[in-house]
Amino acid sequence: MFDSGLLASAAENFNAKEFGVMFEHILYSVSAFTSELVLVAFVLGTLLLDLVLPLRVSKHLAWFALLGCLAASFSGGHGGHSEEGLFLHMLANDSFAAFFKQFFLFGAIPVILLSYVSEQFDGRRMGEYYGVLLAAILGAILMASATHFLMLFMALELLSIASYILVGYIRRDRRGAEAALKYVIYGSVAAAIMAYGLSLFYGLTGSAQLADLANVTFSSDHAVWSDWTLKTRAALTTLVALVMVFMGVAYKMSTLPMHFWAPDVYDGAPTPVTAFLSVISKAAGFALTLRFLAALPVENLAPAWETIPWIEMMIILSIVTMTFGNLSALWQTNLKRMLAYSSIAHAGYMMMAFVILHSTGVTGAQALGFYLLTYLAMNFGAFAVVILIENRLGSVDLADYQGMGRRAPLLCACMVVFLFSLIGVPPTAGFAGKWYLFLGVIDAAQNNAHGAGLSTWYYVLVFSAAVNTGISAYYYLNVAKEMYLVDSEQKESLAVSTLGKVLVAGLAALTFYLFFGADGVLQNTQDMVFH
Amino acid sequence: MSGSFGTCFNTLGGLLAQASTPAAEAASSGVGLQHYLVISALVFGLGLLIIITRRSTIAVLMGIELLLNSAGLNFVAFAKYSAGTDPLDGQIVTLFVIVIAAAEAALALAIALNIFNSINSVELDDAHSLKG
Amino acid sequence: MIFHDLLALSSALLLLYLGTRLVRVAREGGPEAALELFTHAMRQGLWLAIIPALCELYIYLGLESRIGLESGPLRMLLISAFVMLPVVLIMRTASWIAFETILGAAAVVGVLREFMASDGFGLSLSDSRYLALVVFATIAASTLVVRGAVTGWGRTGLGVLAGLATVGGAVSFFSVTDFEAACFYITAAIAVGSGVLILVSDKIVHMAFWLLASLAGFASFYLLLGADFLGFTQVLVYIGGILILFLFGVMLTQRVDVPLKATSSLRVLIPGIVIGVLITGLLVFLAGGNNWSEKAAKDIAQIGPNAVKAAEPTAFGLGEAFMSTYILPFEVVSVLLLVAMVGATYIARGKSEGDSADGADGEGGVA
Amino acid sequence: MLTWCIFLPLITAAILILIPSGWKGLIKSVSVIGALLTFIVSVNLAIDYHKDAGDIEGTDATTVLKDAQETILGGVDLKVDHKGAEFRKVAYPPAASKSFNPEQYAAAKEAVRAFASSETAADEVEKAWKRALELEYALHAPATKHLRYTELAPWISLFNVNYFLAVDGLSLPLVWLTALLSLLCLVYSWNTEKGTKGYYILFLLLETGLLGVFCALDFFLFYVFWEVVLLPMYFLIGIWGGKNRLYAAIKFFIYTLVGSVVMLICMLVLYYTSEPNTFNLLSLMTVVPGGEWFSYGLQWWLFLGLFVGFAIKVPVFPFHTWLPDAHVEAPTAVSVMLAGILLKMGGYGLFRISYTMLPDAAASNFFIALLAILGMINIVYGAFCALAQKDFKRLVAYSSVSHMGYVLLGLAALTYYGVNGAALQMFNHGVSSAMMFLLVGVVYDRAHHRDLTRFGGLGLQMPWYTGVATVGFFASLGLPGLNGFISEAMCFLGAWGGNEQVSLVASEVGTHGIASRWIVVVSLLGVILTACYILWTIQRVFLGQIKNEEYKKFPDLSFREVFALAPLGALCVILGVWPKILIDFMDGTLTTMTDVVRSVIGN
Repeated sequence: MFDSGLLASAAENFNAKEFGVMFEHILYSVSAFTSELVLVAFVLGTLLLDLVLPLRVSKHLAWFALLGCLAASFSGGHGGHSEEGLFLHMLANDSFAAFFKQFFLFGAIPVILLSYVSEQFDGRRMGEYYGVLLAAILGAILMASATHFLMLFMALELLSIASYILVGYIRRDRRGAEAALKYVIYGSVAAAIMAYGLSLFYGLTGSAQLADLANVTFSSDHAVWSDWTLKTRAALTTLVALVMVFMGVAYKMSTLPMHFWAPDVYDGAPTPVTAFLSVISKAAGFALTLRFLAALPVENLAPAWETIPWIEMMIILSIVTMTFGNLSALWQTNLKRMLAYSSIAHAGYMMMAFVILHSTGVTGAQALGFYLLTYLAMNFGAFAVVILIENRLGSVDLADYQGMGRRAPLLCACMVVFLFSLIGVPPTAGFAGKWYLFLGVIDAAQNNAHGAGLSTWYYVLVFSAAVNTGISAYYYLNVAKEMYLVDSEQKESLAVSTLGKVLVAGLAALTFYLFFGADGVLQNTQDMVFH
Repeated sequence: MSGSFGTCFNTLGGLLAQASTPAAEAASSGVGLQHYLVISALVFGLGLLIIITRRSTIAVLMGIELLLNSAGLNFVAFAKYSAGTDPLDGQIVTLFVIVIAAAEAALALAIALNIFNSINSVELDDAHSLKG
Repeated sequence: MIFHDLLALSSALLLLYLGTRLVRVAREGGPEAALELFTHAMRQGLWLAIIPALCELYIYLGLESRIGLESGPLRMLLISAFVMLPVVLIMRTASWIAFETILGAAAVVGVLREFMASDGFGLSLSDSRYLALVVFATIAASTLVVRGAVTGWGRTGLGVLAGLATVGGAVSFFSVTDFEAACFYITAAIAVGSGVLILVSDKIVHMAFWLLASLAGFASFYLLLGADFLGFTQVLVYIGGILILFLFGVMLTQRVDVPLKATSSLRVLIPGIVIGVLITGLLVFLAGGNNWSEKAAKDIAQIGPNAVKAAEPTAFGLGEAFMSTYILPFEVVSVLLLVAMVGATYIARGKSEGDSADGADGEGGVA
Repeated sequence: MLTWCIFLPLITAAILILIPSGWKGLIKSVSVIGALLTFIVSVNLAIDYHKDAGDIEGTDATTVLKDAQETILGGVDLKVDHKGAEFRKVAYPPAASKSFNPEQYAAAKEAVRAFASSETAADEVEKAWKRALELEYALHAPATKHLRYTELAPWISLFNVNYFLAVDGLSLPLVWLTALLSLLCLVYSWNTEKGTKGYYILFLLLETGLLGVFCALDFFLFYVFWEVVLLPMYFLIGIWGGKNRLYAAIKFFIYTLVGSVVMLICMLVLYYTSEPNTFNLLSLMTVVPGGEWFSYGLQWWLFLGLFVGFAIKVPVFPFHTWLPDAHVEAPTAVSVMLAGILLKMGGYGLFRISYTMLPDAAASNFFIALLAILGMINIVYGAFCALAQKDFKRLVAYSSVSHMGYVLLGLAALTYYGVNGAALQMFNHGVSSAMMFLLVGVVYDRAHHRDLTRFGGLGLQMPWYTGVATVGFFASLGLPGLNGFISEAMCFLGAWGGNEQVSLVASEVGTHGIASRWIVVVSLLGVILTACYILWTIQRVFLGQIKNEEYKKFPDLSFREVFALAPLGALCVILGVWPKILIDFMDGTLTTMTDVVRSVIGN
């Protein structure tokens, strides 16, 4: 039975030489993949260590996970670039991927520290938490570098599945459980729709590679191109596929039309997880989308793409998203919900990066990368303050922040920095981030980066963003108002752990640094490209 | 209701007839790419309708499985019929999609069980403590 | 190959055993007992991990023997042992279930294939797919009939009508002559018809049954498309795994005989349905009406000199692809499964040791 | 020196952070010392200003810019000695022609690239040349010859943002006024008990921002300082303000923020349209007016955008509603800064940026008419509103709206008299409105209300106060002999066309537009109304019988109050009698500016 004729014939077809070449490539890929392998090792390590450690030590696995991030960050593979990417076109090996790899590993550190200082997890085994968190980071890294539909989908699912667990980590908490349920249901629907969209693209291009998206064709040699309805239909299919894929990633980015989960899930999830979702998960979605859009033909070379007004669509979505987020945030009295809507609004700002992908000055990748860095500093900072205060008060209601300026002077001073940064006022990181986005859009408008007809669209976009900045000031300042401008009877000061203080102060310093040191940071992101 | 379905199928038949291309006609059997695509699109729509009309978590999950299956069928059909594709590529994608669907379903059910412990229901409408 | 098949078959049997145990315990001791057993099995499952690891090693060795001992493959083995395997092995400890099912499917395919090769029924290789198709079509159709007979023909009839309409429409429009087309239209009727029935059923258990039929239909489609391994995986993972999971979910959370509630407000429901129908229409329109790029007709013809090649089992090709082009997804999916399993067991497990906070913080917790 | 001037308050604030909040005496002393040092530095600036005036070639701005050019080009690998005339001849013609000519620019670029020692260095050379050319444009800006104390250092190299400071006759008086008012306010606020440390830190931060705005010559830097002012102001109003402070603070913040974000967009458009791309205000002053790409249409939109940004700050009529709220709620010292300096930021922006950079739009009938009419509305409407107020502070606030209208009117006139008058009016309003707010503060501290109808007869009780107050109020009224009269008269004269040049508002060009002399006539109504509300106020507060027994216990001015009020009163008199000391500073700068705009009209 062993040497059946069938297998023998299959073996004959097997080309050992080709296999050798492929194998060399895989070896090469593994050597460029060390960060991720280290991360996987730490995922397993965290899970296994938790089995042997006593409960009271379990909390300190945070330091082990932190070590994992640092180790992965420093064990980054060689920076070389190969035509084939990694693992035979599965992953890109470009500076964009490298930037986001470091971004996620670096961004994981505040998340871990936030989880460590948060008292929501007290008395709970934390092995699974940190293990799953690291796996989520792995998913995010893969999302930023995936160039194959399968890899892209799988990375997205890895991040999603890990996030579902993190959201529902406090099991018997009804709000947490509800948040997890909503997240998993809507998330699965979004992912399934995206899978269908990807399958349509697969059919359109005959390839599962992102790089082949430009080859969208609808005809072989026997095509009936004279039939205009067929042509329209072809474009319509491309559009439908694009919209479906966008639904999947929009879910991660929490932009319209897939934003509706965000407030509930942000509210119900443990606060460190909310911070994670609002920065890391969102950033991963943006990285993926940017790579996807970057693969679309620039000069509308492919016949089917010329009728797809995707830039206009993105501009409209961006405007709608930021306006929706800001207007909804105005009425919130719960700080976590407010930050959720604010994160929708910021997603709207970040979407501006999509429409300046091919600009000459500030490219979309650069502007987005920098904005995400600033968002990381300021949003994690804001969440850190929320968590530290939640530890003491057990509440995230805005009303409970009255007079907090005197009770926790350092926290609130830093919170003011974060809030002003979120508004986008200099000299804070938020301004620098918005600055580069605006700069990019106006550059694109001036130099007609994407075709002459778009200038007006760009100006409308940047003007809406400006107006939105004004709107957003209201609710961010509302927090500052409660903390400083309103007096309360509660006078005793809040006891905050030293680590918490250091973390908040560090993030505040980073918020300033990203303004004053923006030059240096940007020099590093300047050569960010896709291969 | 059955009347409307009948209409739907008649339309479908019409589309199929219109869609048959020289390539499909040349094949010996009448079954071509479009046939599979139409089925997959129909099932996708059914899944979508289930998700829209049902409020029970488990029923919604069933709808999601239908969506994923229709995507999988698309991949396999395209892989077989589309120009320039290796049939195995599409199959592998579908294979992984199945595995991921399994993982997702397992997790989603675990979460549903968990919420069942809290509110004694798995109806999405009953999960309403987060509002505002 | 027999060693591989046996190993995989044994795992599949084990799984089957566990499944039946679970069902029995659930019936006798109620959901809690089943859950406990489930958790227990999960923990005990660690030792089982050795099986897929061995299988993998075996696959490597198999490749080795086929291409001769050259430097490349040898290095691959070494790398597997020193770099990938430890990682892979530990990953697999947790993700055994899914892999067992896949390998179990491989086992079934393998056995079937060997059986055909030995000319047991006197059938040619290409016929095996039709055989399988007929098997599944029969399963699905009989489910339909049995369900109709047991629970009345009201909604069932609707599904049957829909199915018949498809078949009838197809027959009248295309004058179906050959066997494959017949298979396709029957399968389509099953898949779409049961899909409609899921939509209109008002009891959750009925829905699960119709889902089974629909998924079986998809398995048949895969077989029709020449994806034998995929077809069997569909059966094993979906019908053997996911569906059982659903039934568990149903058993643990719902009273099966109570009709389901529809969406609470019509204001949401009606636009929802309209949009859903419109989207469906659009997709069908695009799917049927596009000039999709297709392969030359001769490549897809099932007769002629290419017939045998076209009907080849795909397991070998898939295995090769897993170990080369798709090695990364193959490894990443194990992390994914690990995470999903860790998460599922963590979230679903009841109050247990080392988790004292759980009892305290549950606001709405039910004892 | 400017850097010291700007950052001394910030350094003082940093020192304050280290002092425990309980040591209030030390905190106050340190901050007053810091403000005093800043003031001394600013006085020094003013004294040295005229030293090398008139020697156009030798001004330090020219030297600094040329030095910077040398440094940039010195860092590049050139085939020939780049200091040589040959390189210059090739490199700078685009700037010398004072208008942007694409062919010339491209030719110069090619020629410059040829100077590179190697093919790979060419990009480097081109980049350096662009930066040097940008500075060359700056050298050719007419405004450059009046600049003093120039400081130039690269900051964000990626977008060529520089740390570029200098003052000229327009900004120096405002810098000086800022330093003075800050010092006086810090002394005046000596009694602040609530959150002393925070108050002083924020106040000093505010001072840094304000000084920075007036000194910055890089648009980016300007914007950063502009926004830095927001934060302390928000908290100063919000924490130390009156009953309705929350509303006032947020309204102030959002109004200003929206304006400045619109300004940001205009700034980015300017950056990308200029070639080479620059934020340097001086370069833009050369590039934009002559630039082929800055068509009239684009300039028009930019002017509008910038005008919205500045008009909110001024505040101009439809955008003025934040002002009364903010003023009424803010504590006295903050009101002083708000009226005295913050409003001037808007006016300063119009002078420095809109007019000098976008002369085509500034000289267009539309904007002349718009500014003139808005100025008229501000004057009359503000005065009417003031007339209707019962709240003392609100009255003063509306008087600010009215007075800032003169600035617009003077600017729109585009005559030497008008523009000088507008600039002078900014300074004078800074002095007199600051004084009025302090005066209101004095009486509020005693009576704890500001209801005009409940005052009366304070003149008998507090003679010194009444004396000082009369000076302040009459200055505001525009009584001849006090400072307000001079600037208002100049504005009206300029607008009427009473100077050697015919005013645009009334000229033949103007008659094509909406504007003409009736605007001036209507505006003159404002003077009468001002006299009405000022005199009525004096009557209601100081004259007659003491209405309330409590008022009899009021002490007269304390030393602290005298310290704050006396210098301002003195200034009112001095500038009223001898305005030349200030006009000497301003005239050169403003004449140049006016010439730039007027030269466009001729075309």
